[in-house]
Amino acid sequence: MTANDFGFLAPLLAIGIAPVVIMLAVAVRRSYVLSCGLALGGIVAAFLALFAVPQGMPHRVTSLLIFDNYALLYMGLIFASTFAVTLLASEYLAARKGDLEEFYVLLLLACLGSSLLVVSNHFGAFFIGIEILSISLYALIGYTRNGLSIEAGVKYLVLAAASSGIFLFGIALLYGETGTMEFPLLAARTAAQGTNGLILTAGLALVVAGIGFKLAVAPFHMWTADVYEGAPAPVTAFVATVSKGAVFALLLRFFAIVDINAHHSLFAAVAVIAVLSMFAGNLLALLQNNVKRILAYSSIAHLGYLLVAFLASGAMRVTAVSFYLVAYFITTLGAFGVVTVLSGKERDADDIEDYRGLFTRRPWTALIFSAMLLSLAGIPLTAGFIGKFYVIAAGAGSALWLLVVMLVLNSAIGLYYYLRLMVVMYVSPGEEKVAVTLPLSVTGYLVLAVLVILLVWLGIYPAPVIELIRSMTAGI
Amino acid sequence: MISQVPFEHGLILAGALFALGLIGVMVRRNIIFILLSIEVMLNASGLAFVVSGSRWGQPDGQIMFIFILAMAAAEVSVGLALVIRLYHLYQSLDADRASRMRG
Amino acid sequence: MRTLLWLIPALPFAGFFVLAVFGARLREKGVAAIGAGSVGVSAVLAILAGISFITSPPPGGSWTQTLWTWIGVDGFRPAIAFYLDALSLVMTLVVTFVGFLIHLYATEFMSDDEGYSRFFAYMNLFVGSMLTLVLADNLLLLYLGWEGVGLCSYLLIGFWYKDPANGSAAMKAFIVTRIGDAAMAVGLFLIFMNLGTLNIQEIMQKASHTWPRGSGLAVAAAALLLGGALGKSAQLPLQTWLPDAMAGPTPVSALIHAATMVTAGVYLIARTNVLFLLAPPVQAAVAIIGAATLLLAGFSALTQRDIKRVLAYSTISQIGYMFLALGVGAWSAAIFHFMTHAFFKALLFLGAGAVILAMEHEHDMFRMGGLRKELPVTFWTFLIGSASLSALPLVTAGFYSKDLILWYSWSSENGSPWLWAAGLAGALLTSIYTFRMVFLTFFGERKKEAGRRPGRVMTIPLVALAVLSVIGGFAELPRTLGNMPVFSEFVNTVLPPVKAAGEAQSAEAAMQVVTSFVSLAGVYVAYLLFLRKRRYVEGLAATRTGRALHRLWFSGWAFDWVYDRALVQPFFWIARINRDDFVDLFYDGIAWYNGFFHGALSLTQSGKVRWYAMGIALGTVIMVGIAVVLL
Amino acid sequence: MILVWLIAIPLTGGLLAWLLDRGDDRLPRWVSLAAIAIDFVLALVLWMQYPEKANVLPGGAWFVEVRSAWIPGLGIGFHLAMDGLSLLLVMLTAFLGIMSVACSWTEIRERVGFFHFNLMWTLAGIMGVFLALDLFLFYFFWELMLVPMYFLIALWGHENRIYAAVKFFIFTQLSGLLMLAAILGLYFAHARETGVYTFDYLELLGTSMDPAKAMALMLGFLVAFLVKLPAFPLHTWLPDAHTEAPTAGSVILAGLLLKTGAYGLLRFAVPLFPQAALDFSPVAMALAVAGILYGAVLAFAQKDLKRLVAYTSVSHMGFVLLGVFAWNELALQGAVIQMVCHGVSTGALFILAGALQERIHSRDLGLMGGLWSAAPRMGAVGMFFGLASLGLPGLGNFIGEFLVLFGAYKVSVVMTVIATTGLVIATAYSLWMVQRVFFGARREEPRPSDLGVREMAMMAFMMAVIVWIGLYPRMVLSTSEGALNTLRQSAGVSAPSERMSHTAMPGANDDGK
Repeated sequence: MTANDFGFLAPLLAIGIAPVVIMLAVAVRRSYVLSCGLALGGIVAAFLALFAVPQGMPHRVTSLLIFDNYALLYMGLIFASTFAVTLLASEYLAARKGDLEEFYVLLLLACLGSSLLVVSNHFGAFFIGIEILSISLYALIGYTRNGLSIEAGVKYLVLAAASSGIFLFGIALLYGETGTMEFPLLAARTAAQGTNGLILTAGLALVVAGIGFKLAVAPFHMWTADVYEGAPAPVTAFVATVSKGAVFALLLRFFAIVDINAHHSLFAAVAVIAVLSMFAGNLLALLQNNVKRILAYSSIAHLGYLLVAFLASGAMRVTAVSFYLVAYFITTLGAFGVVTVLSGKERDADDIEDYRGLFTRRPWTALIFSAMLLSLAGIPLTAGFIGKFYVIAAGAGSALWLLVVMLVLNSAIGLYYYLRLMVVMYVSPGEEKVAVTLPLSVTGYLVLAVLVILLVWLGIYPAPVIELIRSMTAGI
Repeated sequence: MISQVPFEHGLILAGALFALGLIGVMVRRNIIFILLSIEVMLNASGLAFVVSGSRWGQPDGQIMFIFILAMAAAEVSVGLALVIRLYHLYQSLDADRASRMRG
Repeated sequence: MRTLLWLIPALPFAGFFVLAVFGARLREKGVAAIGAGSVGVSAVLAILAGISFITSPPPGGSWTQTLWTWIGVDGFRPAIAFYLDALSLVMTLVVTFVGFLIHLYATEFMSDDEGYSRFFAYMNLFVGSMLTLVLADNLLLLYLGWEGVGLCSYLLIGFWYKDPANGSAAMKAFIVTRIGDAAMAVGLFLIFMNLGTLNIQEIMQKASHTWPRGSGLAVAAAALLLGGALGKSAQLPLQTWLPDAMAGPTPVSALIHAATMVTAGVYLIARTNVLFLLAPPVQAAVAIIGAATLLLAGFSALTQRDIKRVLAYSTISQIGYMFLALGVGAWSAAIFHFMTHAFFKALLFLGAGAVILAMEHEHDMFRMGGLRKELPVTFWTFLIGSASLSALPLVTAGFYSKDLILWYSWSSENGSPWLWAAGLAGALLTSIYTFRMVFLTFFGERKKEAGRRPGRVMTIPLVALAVLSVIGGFAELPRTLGNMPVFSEFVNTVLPPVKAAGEAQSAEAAMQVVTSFVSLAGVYVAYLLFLRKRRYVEGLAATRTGRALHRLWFSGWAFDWVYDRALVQPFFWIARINRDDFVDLFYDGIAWYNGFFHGALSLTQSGKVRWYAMGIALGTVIMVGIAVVLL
Repeated sequence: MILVWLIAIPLTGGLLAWLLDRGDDRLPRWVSLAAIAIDFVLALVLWMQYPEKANVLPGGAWFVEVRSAWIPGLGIGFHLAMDGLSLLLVMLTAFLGIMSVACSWTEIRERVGFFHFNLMWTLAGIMGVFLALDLFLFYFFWELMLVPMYFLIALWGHENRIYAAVKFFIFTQLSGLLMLAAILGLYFAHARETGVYTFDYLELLGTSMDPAKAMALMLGFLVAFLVKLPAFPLHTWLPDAHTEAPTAGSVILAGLLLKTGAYGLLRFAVPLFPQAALDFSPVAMALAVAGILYGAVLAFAQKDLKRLVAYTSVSHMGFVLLGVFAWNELALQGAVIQMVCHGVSTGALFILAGALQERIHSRDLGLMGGLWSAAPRMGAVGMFFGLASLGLPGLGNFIGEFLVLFGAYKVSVVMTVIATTGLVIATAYSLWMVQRVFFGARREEPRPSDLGVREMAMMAFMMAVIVWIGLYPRMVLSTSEGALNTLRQSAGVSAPSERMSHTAMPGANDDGK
C-alpha cells in the first residue's frame, strides 16, 4: 500500500468514513438534518474525489481492487444516484416517526458495497462488496417497520442469503478448478484449460445464477415485486438502480475478462434468462394495478433487454450496456421519485387509483411521470429511446436476431401497461380524490426536475454522454 | 504431509450439505429453521472453499470461510431482528403467513 | 366558331356551377332562365358550329380544340380536348337541341318543386357531361363524360330523395352501369398499354396497323368497350336498371333515359368502329345482343301497366335496334335511328309526363283512359310519337330509320335472315305495345278527371318534337323512295359505309312493304285486343301459361330475381357476416393470450418466501442444467 | 434552414398554445392556427421556388437540404432534405393541419391548450418523417408522432377510445421497432461492406448484400410501412383508431399518418432493397388488391359512419400500395396523386362525420337519414366527397386510381383487373353512405343545423383542391416527377415494370380470351 493507492481509494474511503461520522454524531446528539447533511456531504466528497484520482490508470490496489475509467464511471453513477436517493428520502422520511438518522448510515454503507463491486477484481472483493450491500439493504427495506416493510425485508433476507450461498458455492467450484479467485488469472487459466470443464462451467453457471438473483432476472425474479412494494419508495429506487447497476457492472467486467462467447452453453443459458425475463416481466406487469409492482416487473423486463446487449460482442457491447444503464438509472429514479413525492404518511402512493386524474391535480408531476414512463417504453425525446436503440443496435451488430426480435415483441407488450398507467393520469377524476395531498416536496421536485432535464437532454442530444461513456469504457 | 481428502469427495460432501440446506429453506415453514437452513448452505459453501484451498495448498479458501462466517453472523443478527418484528406482527413464526403481498 | 367549341359544353357546366352555388337564393324564374338558357345558348352555338362546319368543311373532316394537357406522365398525355366531326356534330346537335326543349318543358313541369334549382343544376351538369362525352377527343375524357352522365342519371333518378325506393333505383342504375364501366376501364388500360395512346383517332389508326383482324387483343379491347356500352345503353345482360330508373322526374326520363345518355353506348361503338371491325366475333355479338334485347324488351313492354315503364322497355328495345345496326355494320343507320329515336321517344316521354301530371301522378295506364278529348294537344303529339315509334310507313321518322336497320340486317355482309326476322318480330311487338299504350290511355272510357293541363311552355316542346318526329326521317330517303341519303353521306365522312352484299333494289322495296305491313298489323292487333275485344287478352292472360308468361315478362324476364339471388344477396351476406372483420379475431386472440399468460404468471407470485426459494432453486438447476448439458 | 423551421414552428406553436391556455381557450386555437398557417405559407413559398425540372439538379432531386452532425459517434446526422415528393406531402400536412385546427374549433372544449399541443407535435413529427434523410432521424420522427397522436385519441376520443388508442400505438410501435432492427441490419451491412458507420440514406443506397438478408431487412421496413398504410391483413388498428379519434385526430390519421407509410415505401423500402422489393412485388400487389376489395366490402357492411370511412381508407390505400409495387412512372405518379387526394377527401369526410356527430350526437347510420332537407349544404358536400371516394372522373381521386391502374396494368394484368372491380364496390359503399345519411325521410326531430361559415369555408377549400387536381393535375405531377424519377433511378434498372413488361403482352392476350 502506497500513498498513491490511497489516492485511488479516496472515493471509497470518503463514502466509508461518512457513516462512521454520522454514527458518532448520532451518539452525541440525534439530529435528522445533521445526519442527512453529513450523508450528502460524504457523497459529494466521494464524488469529488473521483476527479482527484492520481494518474496511472488502470491501477491495481492489491490483487483485490482495480481502479480504471470504467470503475470511475460507475462509481460516479452510483454516487450520483445515491445522492438523488438521499434527497428523495430526506423529506419522505421526515414525515415519518421513529429514529431516522441511521437510515443514512445504512444507505451509505449500501453505497459503499456497491462501489466496492465496481472496483473489484477478485471474488473476495466481490463477495465483501455484495454482502455489505445486501445486509444494509435488509435493514433499509424493513426500515419503516410497518407490516409490508418487514415482510419485504424478511423475504429479501432469506432469498438473498440463499442466493449468496449459491454464488459462493459457484466461486468455490471455480476456485477449486483454477486455484485462483483473481479475475484475469482465472480467465487465463480457464482459457488454458479449455472451456468445456464440467465443474468450471457449473461454477460459472452458479455464479451467474446467484448474480441473477440480485439482478432480478427470471426465473430468480419472484422476490422483486414484493420487495419493491414493501420497501419505502426511496429504498425501492435504490434497490432498482444502484444495487442492480453495480452488480451488472461487475458482471460486465467479469465476462469481459472471461469471454462469455467462448462458453457456448453458458451463453445459451444467459440467452434463455434474457428471453424469460422479458416475457415474465412484461406479462406480469400487464394488468397489474400496483404502481410499484408494475415498475418492479418492468425492471425485470428491462434487465432482460440489457442482457441482450450484454450477450453482444464487439465494441458496442460495453457502451450499449453502460448507456442503457445510465438511461435506466435516470428513468427509474425519476419514476420512483414521483412515487416518493406523492406518497403520504400512512402508505406509499402505489395504487393505480392514486394516479387517476393526476394531470388535473398536479400537471407537472403527471408530466414528469409520463416522461419517465415514455422513457421506459423507449419513445423518442427520452433517454430510454436512445438506450433501447443502442441495445437493439448491439444485438443487431452481433446478429443476435432471435433475441432482437424477442426484444421487439416484448417492447410492444410492455407498451400496453406503460400506456395504461399513463392514460389513467390524464382521464378526468370521477370525484376529486383527496387521498394523497402532501405539501409539495421541494427537494423531491428539485431532483425530479434535474432528472427530467437529463432525460430529455439524453434523448435529444446524447452525443456528449456517448462520447464520455466510450472513452471511459475503452479499457474494457 | 497429512494425506488429503480427495477434492471430489470434499465437493460431494459440500454439495450434499448445500442441497440439504436448500431443501430445508424450501420445506420448513418456521422462519427460524429457514434461517438455520441458510446457515447450512453457507457453511456448505465454506466447506467447498476449504476443500478447494487445500487442493491448491493456499490459504485463500480458509480466508473466504472466515469471511463467510462473519457475513453469516451479520446476516443472522439482522435476520433475527426482522424475525422479532415479524413475530410481533403475526404472533407466529410461520413464514407462509408473511404473504400479504402477492400477484 | 372553331375556337368557341369549348363553350358548348362549358356553358351548361357554368350553369351548373351558378345554380349549385347560388341556386338556393334565386327565384324560380331566375333558375329557369339560367338552367334552360345555358343549354339554349349552347344549342345555338352548336347550330352555328354545325352551319360553319357544313358550309366550310375543314380539311380532314374534323376540328380539334385542345384546351390543356390533362395528365402528362411518361407517354401518357390525354388532353382536355374537343373533337368535332360529323358524328359528334350530329350527337351534339341532338343533345343540345332536344336537351333545350326538355329543359324548357321542365321549367313548367317542375314548378313548385322544392328542389327546383337542384333539378336544373343536375340537368345542366348532365348536358355538360354528355357534351363532353360526345366531343371528347380521347377515351379518358370520354370516360369523364361517361361517368359524369352516369352520375347525373343517378342524381336525377333519386331526385325525390325522401322516398327510399327512388334512392334504391338510383343506386341500382349507377352500380349496374359501373359494372360495365369497370370493363371499359380495363379496356382503356389495355388500349393504352398496347397502342400507347388514348386519343381516339390515333387509336383507330394504330389499331388497324398493329392488330390483324380478329387478333386476340383487338377482340379483348372491343369486348371490354362493349361491356361499358352494354351497361350504359341498358342492353343484355345489364339492362335491368333502366325500368327502375323511371323513378326520376319525367323530363329526366325523356332526356337521359331515352334521348341521350342511354345511347352513349351506341355512340361509343360507332366512335371506335375500327376496333369492332377488327374484332368480328365481338361485332357479331353486338348484333346478337341487340336482336335479343329488342325482342326481350318488346315482350316486357307488352305487359307493363306503368306508362313510363312501357316507354322504358321500349327504349331498351329501340337501342337494341341500334345495336343490331352496329353489329351488322350499318353504322350510319344506327346513328340515324339514334336521332329519330331521340325525337320521338323524348316526345313520348314528355307526352306521358303531361298525362301523368294531369292524372295527379298516376302512372297506371289501366286507371287512365279517354284522355283524347281532355288533352287534345298531348293526344295528337303523343299519337305522332307513337306512330313514329311504331314506324308507320312513309310519314314517320321512325319508319325510315328502322327500315334502314331491318334492310341492312338482311342485306349487309354481317347480316342474316335470323337477325332480320328478330327485327321484324320486334317491329310487330313495337307497334302492338305502343298502340296498346295509346288505346289504354287516350281511348276507352274515362276513369279519372284530368287535372292540371299542360301550359304553353310545356306545349311548345311537344309540338316541336312532334314535327321533328315526322320530318326527321326525311334526312335519309332510301333508294326506293327518292334516294336522298343526305344523313348517311354526311355521317359516312366519319363512319365506314355499309358493306352490303349487293341485294337488288327490288328486294329492298319488297322488304319495305313487309315491314310496313307488319307495323300496321301491329296497330290493328292492338286495336283489336286492347280496345275492341279486351276479353281475348284477359282470357289469354288467365291461362296458366299466360299467367306465367305475363309474370315473366312483367318482371323483365326475371333478370332482377336472378341477379338478386346470384349476386346481390351473396354480397350482402358476405358483408354482413364479416362486419366485425374476422382478421381482427387473430389480433384479439393474441391479446387474449397475453392476458391469459399474465393471469397464469401472477399465480406464481404467491407471496410465500418458500415458493420463491423454490423458484430460485429451480432456476439454478435449469441454469446449471443448460450450461452443463449443452457443453 | 427553412426545413428546420417547418418542423420547429409547429413545435413552438404547440408549446405556446399549451402555455397560453389560461381561461380563454381562443388563444391556443389562434396560436396553433397561426403556426400551421405559417408552415403552409412557407411550403407554398418553397413550391413557388421549386425548379421546373428538378431531376436535372446534380446529385439528385433535393432542392433544399440541411445537414449537421447529431450523434457523430454512431454515424447519426441531422439530415433533412426536400424534393418534390416531400414538398407535396409537406404541403398536404400543413393544409390538413389547418383543417384539423379549424375543425376542432367548436368540437374540443376540454383542455384546449393540451389538445393543440398534441395536434401541433403530431404535425411536426409528420413533417419530420417527410423530410428526414437520416434513417435514425426518420425513425426518431416516426416514433415521435405516435405519442401525441395517442393522446389525441385517448383523451379526446369517443366511447371506446382507450382501447383504440392502445391498439393503434402497439401496432405501430411494434412494427416500427421491427423497422429499427432492419435499419440497424442495414447499417451494419453497410459498415461491413465499406467500413463506414452511417445512417445516412444517400450513403446507404446501393448497399449490396446477399439476397436472403436483403429480403429479411426489406420485410422489416415493409412491415412498418404496411401497418401504417395500412395493408391487409395488418389494418385492423385503423378502423378502431379512426372511429374513436376526435375529428382532428381522424383527419390527421387518415390524411397524413397513412401517407407516412406510403412515403416510407417510396423513399426507403424499395430504393434501399430494389431486388428484394422486386422479388416481393407479386405478394405486395396481391396484398394491395386484397386490401382494395376487402376494405371496400367491409366499408359497405359498416353501421358506424366513421368506421365506414375508415374502411374506405383501407381500400384506397390499397391502390397506393399497388402503385408503389408496380414501380413505373405512371403507377408511382398515380400513387402520389392518390395519397394527396385521399388525404384531402377522406379528411373532409371525417370532418363531415364530426360535424354530424356534433349535431346529432351519433355516428350510427341507422339513426341518420333524410338529412338533406335539413342540411342541404352538408348533403351536397357529403355527396361530393362520396363521389370523390368512388373515383368519379374530374375529381382528383380518379386521376390517382386510374394512373395506378394504368401503371399496374403494365406489370400485372390479372391484379389490375381484380383491382378494377374494386371501383364497383366503391360505388356501392359510397352511394350507400350518401343514401343512408342524407336521403330518405328524416325520422327524428329536431332537425340539425346546416354547415356554418367556418365549416363551409373548409369544405370549399378541400373541394377546390380535389377538383383542381382532378382537372389540372399537372402542377402536382410535375412537382413529384423529378423526385420519382430519381427514386426509380436509385432503385436501379431492374424495376418490376421493366422485367414484367416482357411478359405483359402474352398476359394481355390471356386476359382477352
